[in-house]
Amino acid sequence: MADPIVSLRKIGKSFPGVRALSDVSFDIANGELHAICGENGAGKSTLMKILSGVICDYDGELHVSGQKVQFQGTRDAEAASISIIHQELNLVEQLSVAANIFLGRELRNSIGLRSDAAMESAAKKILVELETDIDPRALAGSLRVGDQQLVEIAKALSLNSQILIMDEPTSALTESEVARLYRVIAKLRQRGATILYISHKMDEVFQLSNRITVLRDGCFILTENTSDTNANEITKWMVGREIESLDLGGRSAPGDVLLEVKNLSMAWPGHARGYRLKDVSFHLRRGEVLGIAGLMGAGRTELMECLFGAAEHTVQGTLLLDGKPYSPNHPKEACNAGIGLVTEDRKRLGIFPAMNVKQNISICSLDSTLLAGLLSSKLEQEASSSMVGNLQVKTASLESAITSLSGGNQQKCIVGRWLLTQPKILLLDDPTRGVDVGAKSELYRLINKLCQDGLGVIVTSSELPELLTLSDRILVLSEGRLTAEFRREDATQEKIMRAATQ
Amino acid sequence: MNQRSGFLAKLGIRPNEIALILAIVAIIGITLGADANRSYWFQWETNSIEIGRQTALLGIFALGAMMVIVSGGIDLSSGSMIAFSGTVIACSMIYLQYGPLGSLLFPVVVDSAGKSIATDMAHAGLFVQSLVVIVSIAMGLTSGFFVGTLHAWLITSIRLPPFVATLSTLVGLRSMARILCEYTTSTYQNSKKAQVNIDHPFFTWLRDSKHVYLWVAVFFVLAALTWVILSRTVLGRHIYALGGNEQAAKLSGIRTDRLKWFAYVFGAMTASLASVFYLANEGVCAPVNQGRGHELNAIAAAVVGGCSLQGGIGTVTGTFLGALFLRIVIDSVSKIIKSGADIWEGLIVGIVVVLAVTFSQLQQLRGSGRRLFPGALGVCAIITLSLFAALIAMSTWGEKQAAMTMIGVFVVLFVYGFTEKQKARG
Amino acid sequence: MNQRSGFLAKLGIRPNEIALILAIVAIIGITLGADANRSYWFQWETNSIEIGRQTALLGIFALGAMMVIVSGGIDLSSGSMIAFSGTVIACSMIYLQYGPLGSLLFPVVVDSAGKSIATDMAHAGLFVQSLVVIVSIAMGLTSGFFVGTLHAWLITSIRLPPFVATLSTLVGLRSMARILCEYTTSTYQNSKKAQVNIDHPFFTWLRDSKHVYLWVAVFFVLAALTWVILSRTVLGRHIYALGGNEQAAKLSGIRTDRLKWFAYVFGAMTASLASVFYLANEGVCAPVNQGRGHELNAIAAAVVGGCSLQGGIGTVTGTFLGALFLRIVIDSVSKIIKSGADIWEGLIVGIVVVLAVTFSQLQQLRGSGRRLFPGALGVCAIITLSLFAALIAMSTWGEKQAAMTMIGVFVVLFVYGFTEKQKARG
Amino acid sequence: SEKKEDSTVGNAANASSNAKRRIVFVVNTDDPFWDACREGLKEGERHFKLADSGLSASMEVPDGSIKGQIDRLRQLASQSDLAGVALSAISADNPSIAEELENFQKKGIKVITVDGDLLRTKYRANRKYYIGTDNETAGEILGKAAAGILASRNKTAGGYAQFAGYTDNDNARSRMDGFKRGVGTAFIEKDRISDETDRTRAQENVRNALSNHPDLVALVGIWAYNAPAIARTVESAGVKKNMTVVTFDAQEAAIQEMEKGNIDAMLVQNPFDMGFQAVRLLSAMVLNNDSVEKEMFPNTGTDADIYTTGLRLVVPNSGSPLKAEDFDAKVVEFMKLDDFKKWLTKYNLKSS
Ligand SMILES: Nc1ncnc2c1ncn2[C@@H]1O[C@H](COP(=O)(O)OP(=O)(O)OP(=O)(O)O)[C@@H](O)[C@H]1O
Ligand SMILES: Nc1ncnc2c1ncn2[C@@H]1O[C@H](COP(=O)(O)OP(=O)(O)OP(=O)(O)O)[C@@H](O)[C@H]1O
Ligand SMILES: [Mg+2]
Ligand SMILES: [Mg+2]
Repeated sequence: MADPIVSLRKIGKSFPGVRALSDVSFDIANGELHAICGENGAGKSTLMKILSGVICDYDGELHVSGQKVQFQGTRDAEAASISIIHQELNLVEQLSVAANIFLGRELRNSIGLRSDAAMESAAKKILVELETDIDPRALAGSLRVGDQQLVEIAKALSLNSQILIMDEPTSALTESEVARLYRVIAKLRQRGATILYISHKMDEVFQLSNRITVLRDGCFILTENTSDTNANEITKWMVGREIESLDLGGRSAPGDVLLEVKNLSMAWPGHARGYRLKDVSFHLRRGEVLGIAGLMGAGRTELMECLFGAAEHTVQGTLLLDGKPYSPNHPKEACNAGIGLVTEDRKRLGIFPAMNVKQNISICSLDSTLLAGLLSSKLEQEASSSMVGNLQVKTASLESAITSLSGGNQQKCIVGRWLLTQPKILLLDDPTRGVDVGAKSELYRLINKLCQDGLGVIVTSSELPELLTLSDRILVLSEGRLTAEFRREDATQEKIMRAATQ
Repeated sequence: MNQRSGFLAKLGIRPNEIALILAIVAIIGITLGADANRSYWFQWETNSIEIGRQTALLGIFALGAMMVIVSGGIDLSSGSMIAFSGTVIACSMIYLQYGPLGSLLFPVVVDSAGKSIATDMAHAGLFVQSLVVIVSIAMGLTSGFFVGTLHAWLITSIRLPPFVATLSTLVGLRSMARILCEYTTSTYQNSKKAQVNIDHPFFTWLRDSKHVYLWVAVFFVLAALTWVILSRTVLGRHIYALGGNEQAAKLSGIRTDRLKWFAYVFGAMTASLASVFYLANEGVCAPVNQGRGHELNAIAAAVVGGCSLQGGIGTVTGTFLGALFLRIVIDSVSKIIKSGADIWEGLIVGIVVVLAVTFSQLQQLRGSGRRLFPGALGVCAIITLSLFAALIAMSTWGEKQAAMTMIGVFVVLFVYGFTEKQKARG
Repeated sequence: MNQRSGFLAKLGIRPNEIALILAIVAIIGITLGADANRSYWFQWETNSIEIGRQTALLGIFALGAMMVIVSGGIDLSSGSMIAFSGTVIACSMIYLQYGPLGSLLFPVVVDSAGKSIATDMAHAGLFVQSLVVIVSIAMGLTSGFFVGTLHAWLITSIRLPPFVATLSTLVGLRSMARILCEYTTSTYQNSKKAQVNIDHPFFTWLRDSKHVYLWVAVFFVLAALTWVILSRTVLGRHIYALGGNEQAAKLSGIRTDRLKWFAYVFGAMTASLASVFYLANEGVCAPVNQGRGHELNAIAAAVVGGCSLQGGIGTVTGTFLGALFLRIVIDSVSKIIKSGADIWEGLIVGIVVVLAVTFSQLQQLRGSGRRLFPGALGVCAIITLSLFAALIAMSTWGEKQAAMTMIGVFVVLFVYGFTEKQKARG
Repeated sequence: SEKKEDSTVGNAANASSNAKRRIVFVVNTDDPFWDACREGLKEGERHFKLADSGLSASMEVPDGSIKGQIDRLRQLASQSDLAGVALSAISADNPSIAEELENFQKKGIKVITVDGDLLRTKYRANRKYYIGTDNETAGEILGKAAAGILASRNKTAGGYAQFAGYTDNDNARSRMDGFKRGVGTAFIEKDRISDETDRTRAQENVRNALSNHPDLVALVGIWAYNAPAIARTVESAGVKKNMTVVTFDAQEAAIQEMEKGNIDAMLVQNPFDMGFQAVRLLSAMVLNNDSVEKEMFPNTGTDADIYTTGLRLVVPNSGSPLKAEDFDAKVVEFMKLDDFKKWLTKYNLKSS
């Protein structure tokens, strides 16, 4: 193997309470695509933050193309031709797409003033390369999660650096967009760029990477040539135990109708299409998992929000819950009616950063922790610890800050939050985004169990295989319209994609 | 200390609160030392009465400010609210006495000399007196409720930023109070007045330093109540959630609008409760400048007590200690600097607030391993600090000393900054 | 209107700015109609001069406030900064005249009558005069630089929330100014003074209404400069980014600390620039209450001009119009309500600020099909509004009219709320 | 040294070092008016050798709100080295202030009022003596002066406006009422405008008054800083020739404006003397030598407890229609500007 372009030597990093990394040492060869796998909280992002100069105080040494480096900030890293796509979105919503792409590296004109025109055209080029039609002048805030993610990617590409780090770049992308990204990656590698790629999606990892490095609990486990290994082996290394293959069969036949949706529509003022949802009708049975497929922007989130009474526009159509009419105007009413929603955008809509793990889990079910009208910390403790147990959340303690948990573990806390409310219907909007394999299978099993207890579950996902394993029926949305419905037996990825794009 | 903090932590007392307690003790100690006539020792009674009075006066609506801040908002209007509610109370009393009802409550009687006189407040029966007071104070509190509602409505329905909404009531309410005052006096006492004297026996009684314990009691009860709400009820937990992440709170099925309503009403009503004591304390209702700027003291108390203006963080204990701390500092300044203390007060309060807040987050500062005087900004900061030190020294001792101070401070800080830099390097 | 806005949009003028322009025109129209002696018409010259003077006075440091707000911070200290910098200027002038250098600059000369007198400022040569003024103003601006640095340091290195940092300077600087003033006067004019009279010919010249064009010119130049910085330079772009999402800005390798430094220094220095005109305008340096509370006017101007206190949003044009708007409103109030206008001013400013900000976001309000008077809060809000309307009506016309107003407003709003509710249902 | 003495903490230091007993003068707000008074205080302290009898005199300057003055009194009450208090009451009939003074007396601390008295009908007993001038008479005199000037400019009717920090503050109100009486019913009071002591506002107010009431013939400055505010605005509006400007107190700026001919008459109190006499009286009361009290308060009856410090009516050096003989010399001293300035320089004062 050629001498490595990046080599990590005994890298260690600890945050108050947690040791995120300890003596991680491995090499990254020039021009390879190096995948890094690990459970939530394994330390992947932390390592990448170190490598890209976001975290500057750490133990150990970092060598880039031969010589030792000690980055004082992201600028230094960029100078060393390292750029990163962060796991969490980091855009300035008030600024245009172009402005975001060139933030910190603005182009100047002859007399040293900023030249927006130049930046816009340059941005346009990159976006075209990404095969999207995002308008460089559009405000970043007006884009959807998916498009925002693409802007992040464009931003990283615009540096066209030698070493590109991608921390779960596809977590918010749908198949078609992922496919585009692959093509871009291919181009980059022709240019001879080195790519570090983090993902929880095994198929991606195996499709793209030359070599795979596995981290567990902040420790280096091993580096393997992709060709010499397989998914099960890697997951085994990640989790540190066998994951018995999921068989979600043996689920009792769906019961009577729980939720009935009759031509639900939602207006969308000031947009060509005019609506976000149009005449969507379906039903959900007790003990059934209803999957909703669709491209990014198909309106899955909106649909969920309508059912949860959180829609920001007026909604037409009728909903029947247990045969009774049900028109929620506020999430509270949805909760009372026994519906829970695990939101899509964890960072923005999920966690309470100022609260600890316990409080984050118990927030929705406080009424059940009352003693004589007052909160009982004991009951609260019990409730949340039970969830932390069931979902195997990796946390120092119930009192540690939620922000100190890794993305995936935060997600588990939020699922737990809703399970505590013992809902009749659980709406999961992309629940496994950024959740590791182990946790995923736990979630699957959990969902399964819930259904057996007669819960109705509606789940969206950016991963079709997930939907196919999970759901009894799959609805397909396309541009806010319901275009197809499949039973699990006769659903295939091809059929679904066709319906989603018609 | 660690041991203690561990123990106190069990009582739910946070490190910055311990810091405050220590600071308070320290200041009392210093004052005892520096005050030539040891009045904290020889006149501890009068002193504690005065500090108690002042702390209650500030603390009551500081609690309100804290509630609003924790819910993720800010209330700039409490100073004007005090003036407004005070005016409402005063005007209701005038109305009850001189308005249409007056003749009923205060009948014209015939005195010993046989000539008929109208009974005035002082000579009215206890029943009438208390009736008047109760009704008027009720009116004041009601006005608080409505102003709070207005805030909540402007913020939730009109979507004004809290700063803007309460900024406009800050200017609006005071002028409203003046209008009301002039109207009532000119209509019912047929002489337009910008101030109304409060000679009602109840307020006189309340003002008497023998009854200050009542002020403190009210403050304590309110504090206890607030504490229960915030740390033992669902409502309180939801308010923390609201302050922490509003959208998430809404999507967790929390009625955020109602919470805001509660928070702002609480803020405004504590202000109107405070106004009762302001009236008693000053014996006058002066819409023009009563409580003017005091909202900042309240916010300062809350912040010194550890509230985060981002919302979601803050405790009753902290706010309580914050208010006490500020009052004691102000008092001790006037004890130590015997005459002309007033021109120093602001400066010292300012410095003390900075120190308090800094101290409360010393851990994070240490932890973050960031430099205190980084780069060019650091150098300029050092120069700034030495200049201000010099300015203070100059006006205390004179110019030579000032020069020396400046050089001294500069050298010390510069050396510190330098070593710090070396550390960062190595 | 749409057409126009389309056209103006090309000029980079935003809808809320158009709204402001229209509002300004409207108010002028109303004043022309309501003001019995049509002074806007017959005395348009004096009026425009005065409005120009006032707008410049406010606008200069409103621009600073805007810069700080856009960068995601807030500066509560500008009022005190004006007093402090003013004091620094005044004290430097005293020092140069009566201090050790005095004898050089102001030699003792022999007058016609043959007896020797010390030249005073008025009789000193133009060179000396301008030297004194330039040096002093330079000192003032420098003090602004240092205070700004202090703010930036407290916020970036000590990690104080901007609100707290500038709150402490709000109280601290004023008292510092008083100390400095008393020290300088008592040392160099051996009589302790609470304020210093500004009799320097330059300031007298500047005060003259014939030279107000200069004030306006300075304001315009500063505005133009700020505009270039914010919308044509990288620095400006970074400031918007900082205000919009600090985290993202950091991760893009932007030196956020330096940006904050710039923003706060800009804020403080505009305040000290304003202080020059304050001195000229009031002809005295009065640390006790010069510019007291004016920081709020500046912030109000910025907010009315469309700045978001969350940061990242705000324009020079907006702030400019905001300042002009506020000044014109205040002026027209006093034109329309002939006598006793002062008690109404606050109320009207408050209402106007609310309306302006509401108007600027009418689109969003419409768009989101949210109700204006939802549920219990809505009902209480309606009651509140009718009560306040009644209060105003009462003090303008009397009690019967008040009752009618109250009922009227209540019915109207209630009906509106009801229909709204029906719409939301259907 | 001299300067040392003056600087704030200077006497803070020597107050605390050798535990003196203090005579404290609590004023209403920080205003140049009190600079002269402070000088008088210092002069008195020197002249009556307070140091020898273990006394010191100092001035307390609250923030101008009623609460400010009350708090300051309470703070003093909680200090044990207090011998005497002189107070310029910010509000004459404020019960809290009255009670605090009562408490002082109960503790055996000597209490007098200076410049601003308590409501004599109600709180006469709450202070022993009053030193100062009756604001109402002062106002009346200025009113007479104004009437005289107006007459000389053959203005027989018209309106006037009065400007003050707070139009309902006691000294402001009595001055205004006094003026109203003095100037007579021929002239109508158009407006009383308050500026909350904000000088920018003060100037605006004058401007607005001018444009709102075209029939104004006279402007009255009630508080010290209103004088320059009026004078300058009148000058820049170019209406000086048909506008009569009369003001209270003589700020540095006001004096200059009178020199420029922008002010027609100033009614000047004597804060310096107030300070001086306050020290004299209080020290005497503390060291209970009655001779001084007898000397200062010879007469008996209703005004047995009032010592009037001089009033001065200052007019421009030339061209003033007013004559000394028009005014009762016992009540007010008629002065040309130059004589007045001489007097100021004698005590190295800038303002009065
Ligand atoms: N800012 C922080 N403060 C405290 N602890 C942190 C912080 N960031 C990360 N951690 C901890 O470091 C560990 C590694 O976090 P990291 O985000 O690197 O995990 P990850 O592998 O990226 O997980 P995921 O796949 O969910 O993104 C986790 O245990 C997390 O709790
Ligand atoms: N913030 C936004 N501003 C403008 N349009 C939006 C916004 N968010 C969503 N949309 C539009 O609403 C529709 C639904 O978007 P949304 O992202 O909710 O779809 P989705 O199916 O939930 O996609 P995903 O859940 O994968 O992000 C899309 O057509 C999108 O263009
Ligand atoms: Mg990660
Ligand atoms: Mg979605």
